[in-house]
Amino acid sequence: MKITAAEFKTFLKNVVTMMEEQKDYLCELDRKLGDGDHGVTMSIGWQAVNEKLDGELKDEQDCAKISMLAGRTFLSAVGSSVGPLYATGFMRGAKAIQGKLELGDQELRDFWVAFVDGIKERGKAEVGEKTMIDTLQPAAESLQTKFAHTNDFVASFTEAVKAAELGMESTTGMLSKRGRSSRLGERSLGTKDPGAASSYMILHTFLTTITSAQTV
Amino acid sequence: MKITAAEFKTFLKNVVTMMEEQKDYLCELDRKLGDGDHGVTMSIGWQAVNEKLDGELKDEQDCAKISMLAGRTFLSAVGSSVGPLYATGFMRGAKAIQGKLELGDQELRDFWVAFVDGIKERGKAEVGEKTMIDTLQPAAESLQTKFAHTNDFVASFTEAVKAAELGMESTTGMLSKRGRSSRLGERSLGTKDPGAASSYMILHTFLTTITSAQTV
Amino acid sequence: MKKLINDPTRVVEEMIEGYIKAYPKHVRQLAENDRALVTAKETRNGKVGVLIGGGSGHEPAFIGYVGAGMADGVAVGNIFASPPPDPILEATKAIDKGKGVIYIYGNYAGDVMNFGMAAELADLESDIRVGSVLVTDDVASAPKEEKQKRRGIAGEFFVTKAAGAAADKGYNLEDVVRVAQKANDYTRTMGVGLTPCSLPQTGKPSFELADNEMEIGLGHHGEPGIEKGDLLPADQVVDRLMHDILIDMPVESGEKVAVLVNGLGSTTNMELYIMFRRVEHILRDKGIIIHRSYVGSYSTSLEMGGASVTITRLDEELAAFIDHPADCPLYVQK
Amino acid sequence: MKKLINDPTRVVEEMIEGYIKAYPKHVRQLAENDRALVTAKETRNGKVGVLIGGGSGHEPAFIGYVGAGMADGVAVGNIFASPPPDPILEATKAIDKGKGVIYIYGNYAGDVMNFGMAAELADLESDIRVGSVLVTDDVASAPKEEKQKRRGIAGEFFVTKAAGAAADKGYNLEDVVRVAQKANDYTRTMGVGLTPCSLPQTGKPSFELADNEMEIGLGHHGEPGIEKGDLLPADQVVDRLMHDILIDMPVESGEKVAVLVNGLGSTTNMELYIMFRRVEHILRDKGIIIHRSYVGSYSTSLEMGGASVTITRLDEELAAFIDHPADCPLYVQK
Ligand SMILES: Nc1ncnc2c1ncn2[C@@H]1O[C@H](COP(=O)(O)OP(=O)(O)O)[C@@H](O)[C@H]1O
Ligand SMILES: Nc1ncnc2c1ncn2[C@@H]1O[C@H](COP(=O)(O)OP(=O)(O)O)[C@@H](O)[C@H]1O
Ligand SMILES: [Mg+2]
Ligand SMILES: [Mg+2]
Ligand SMILES: [Mg+2]
Ligand SMILES: [Mg+2]
Repeated sequence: MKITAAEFKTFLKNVVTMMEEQKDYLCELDRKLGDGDHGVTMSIGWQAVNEKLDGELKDEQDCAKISMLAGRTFLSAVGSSVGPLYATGFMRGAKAIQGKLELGDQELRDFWVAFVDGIKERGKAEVGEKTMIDTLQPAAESLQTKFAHTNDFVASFTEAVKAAELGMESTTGMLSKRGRSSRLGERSLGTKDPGAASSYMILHTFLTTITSAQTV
Repeated sequence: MKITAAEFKTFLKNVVTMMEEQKDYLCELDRKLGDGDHGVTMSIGWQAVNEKLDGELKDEQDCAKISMLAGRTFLSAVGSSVGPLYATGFMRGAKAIQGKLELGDQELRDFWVAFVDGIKERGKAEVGEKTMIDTLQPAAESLQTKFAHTNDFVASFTEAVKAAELGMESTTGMLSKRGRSSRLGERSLGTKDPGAASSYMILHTFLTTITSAQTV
Repeated sequence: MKKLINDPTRVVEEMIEGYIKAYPKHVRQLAENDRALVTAKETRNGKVGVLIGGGSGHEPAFIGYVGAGMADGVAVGNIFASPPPDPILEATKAIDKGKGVIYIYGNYAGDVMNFGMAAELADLESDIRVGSVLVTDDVASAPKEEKQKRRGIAGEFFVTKAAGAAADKGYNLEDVVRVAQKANDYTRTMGVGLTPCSLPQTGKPSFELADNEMEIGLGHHGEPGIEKGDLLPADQVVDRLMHDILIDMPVESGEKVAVLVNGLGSTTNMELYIMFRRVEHILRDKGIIIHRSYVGSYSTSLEMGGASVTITRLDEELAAFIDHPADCPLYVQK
Repeated sequence: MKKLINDPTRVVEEMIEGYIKAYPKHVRQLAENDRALVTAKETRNGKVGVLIGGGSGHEPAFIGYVGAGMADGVAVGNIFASPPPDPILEATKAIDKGKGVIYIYGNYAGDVMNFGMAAELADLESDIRVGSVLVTDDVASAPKEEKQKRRGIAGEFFVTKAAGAAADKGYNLEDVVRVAQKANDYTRTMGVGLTPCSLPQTGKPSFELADNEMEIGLGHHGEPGIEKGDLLPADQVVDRLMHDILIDMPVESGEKVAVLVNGLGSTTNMELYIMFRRVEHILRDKGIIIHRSYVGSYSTSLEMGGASVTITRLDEELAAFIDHPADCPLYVQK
């Protein structure tokens, strides 16, 4: 498969739309566990990215530059916890695909592995601490394993999104160890982590974008 | 008829009890027209009077001294608008019955006429301005007229309380001109003035106290 | 409504106790009357004494404004109720240094009667000269022709500031009264309420408003305002308040003013700065110069939600007094 | 919940605009980044720069504490969200006078990452030395053995005060960091929530509590606390808070402390003084000396109802810094 810069931008646009729809739901999760703003933060960040997509990035054909600016824009717009986390993801992903006008299977794999590694490094969270890492790490692991056997990105990423979903769901039963919710103790049980949810949504949106792009 | 100091104190005690019962109602009226505290203020003031009745005034046999200290105590405890008003009433009333150990018809008439005159002088309100004067002035006028013909305090005061009730009721339809509610304009229509209500209650309590005292 | 209190009948006593203990170097309670507080530093000999006061529930007003450059004493009433004459009189005696005392208080029936009685007693019993200035800054509370009927709200801060500075500079009683009266004449306030407060003893809200309503021109005890209206965006609310203020007291381009955007209790600083921003736009457009700004909760109504805007015109004399330093427990200016 | 705002997505911008216009002699906005504010008076040459910041919604913290004797600059985030590295970095460059800059901020994942990235960039890009002190005063947020995991709440005021005074006295970066770290080590806070706040953009309450409930040990962004309990009288609430604080940080008879009773937004001064009164009783009973008291809304959570108590132990050095004068738009001390 091949992804063009236009398709990469479609992915980002789809995330923008999706975050607007999921904003209230993400705030609701964060109200139970944290300070209730996760949806607002994601919305502010992605709206800023959207402005760049419609402006500076309108004619940009370099996927790496698009991802880099998306990351930097997101960070400058929101700060917060997820600013540095997602921004690092997109910026590290960008570095992994530097200079690429189109992304083939290998580049796409490298992008997402670097994306997840960057977030892990920035936040220093481990699986089981009730964060977005519970979504992202199983996804990256599944992607790497499957891709090593098949070299087929779409098939591997489809598996990765399934692993991400399981990971996300698993946070419901976890005691929080990181971020605001870590002070809740027992009271953190029973609610899904908002960052685990938003990161699943991003992965899932990428999958639907490239699969619908492929059928075109 | 004759009122002893003990009966005068019973009257004050009855007002104490009655104000506790009417506290919420008086606050409710004041919430609509003013700052919602008239019941609280009356309660604080009369509780302070009650303490004196149980203490310093326990063995006091001089009606004037009782009334004077009741007025001064009420004032020191509440301030507010009604502090100076009711306090002046009781203190001027006291002056009218100076040195009296028992109050006959004439003294009782003089007491209440002085009571109302004192309040009028202090507050400078006129009938029709939606204040306690709308209760008190008709009462005092009726008392004076009837007493001039009959020299019978109980009969005259019974009439006076009826006039007071009519006066109090008339405030419902009035535009306020004095005190906090005067800023309301049209919105002051339809609610009874709290001070008109509390002053009616005081007069009415005096009537029931002396009539039940009489039958004993 | 929920409150962090103990016995509702003792909130004022307990507040005063806490306040005195928090600022022992600034204020003390008089032995003669526990509702009379005066500056711990003793009023300077030969200085006119400045006495303020009124009901409780407006904190930081009035207790917070006793200190250098402001008031020398304060008489503390029950919640939303004028203090009786006793504490006023005792504070008067404590702060009079032979040059007389000025009473500054809001124009409410209760305060007029109680401060009036105290002034009479101060003269008769103690031969103390008392001058009184009644604050009447609330535009919404009576038409312009009847300014003397208007009630006093947040603008009392500026009147106290001017009188406090004048007294501190050694003005005599007549002049302190003249300055305070001028400050009052040059001051207009108008407010808006969003959510009610409740008295500790009743727990009942002072008024009721739907979620999309606001009360325009309300009093600072939760007295109903002049009208209910739809809740509008902050800029439109400020436009309305400023319009009514400037119609009532025209200010020329090039004139200096002091501005106070006052929160009524539960309104956040964030909202107050958003409102101030609009006040600044309006004044700048008219060429009016903001000499000094005050934004915050200077005079509250317990936990009421809402805000008021106060504008004071400043001539040379008043401008200097507004800039005069002050050192009170709840208001310090360098 | 009702708010006096315009566009909910622009509240922070409009607040900053109003704030800057209200205090033009005190603070200015950097041309490089509109979320970076610095002292208008320019940091003194040779002085260590003090930089504070965090999410908005805590006003007067943090914007109100830029000024002489306190911070030189502040980075302003969205509501309850750490600022990104850009404004932190720009403010750092503006206030560095060759002697380095100290970052003081609350220990939250977001702040740690954003301030951490900014510190790295300041070093790499601009060769500015940065020292960081993370405030961890909230007793309720982690057990004693994990103090480094605790979040920062109202106690940040004292840490900023100590660092600001040390920098003002000419201490070098290492010493300012040492002082700030000591102030943090000597500071404990615990809070209680009664009513929630709501973000302007969602309008939804941050938590739900029944009319007879309170949230003990809640965070100052409306994060749920450690437990819900029955709403108790103020004295019992204070007893609980003080108990937890003094178990965590024993204070000996004869030691000096600074006290802060902080309102979270809609809690009245009256309630705070009632609470302070009880704090004073408890400390007096233990022979602990209150060196200085602060009672008011120093660090809020929008319009949340509730309060916190902060105790800072004072050695000679810290006592002198607490007494050091300050002149900020929202906090002045003589
Ligand atoms: N150290 C970390 N590593 C990975 N994810 C984290 C970390 N800290 C917080 N998060 C994620 O951030 C989410 C909260 O994001 P958000 O509400 O936007 O930020 P904030 O906590 O600053 O309000 C959490 O649900 C969690 O998934
Ligand atoms: N000048 C006046 N003359 C007579 N009665 C007055 C006057 N001003 C106010 N009142 C009475 O006082 C009542 C209000 O009392 P209260 O609520 O206790 O005092 P406040 O208005 O100080 O809160 C009014 O209902 C009115 O009857
Ligand atoms: Mg959050
Ligand atoms: Mg009343
Ligand atoms: Mg009242
Ligand atoms: Mg947040």
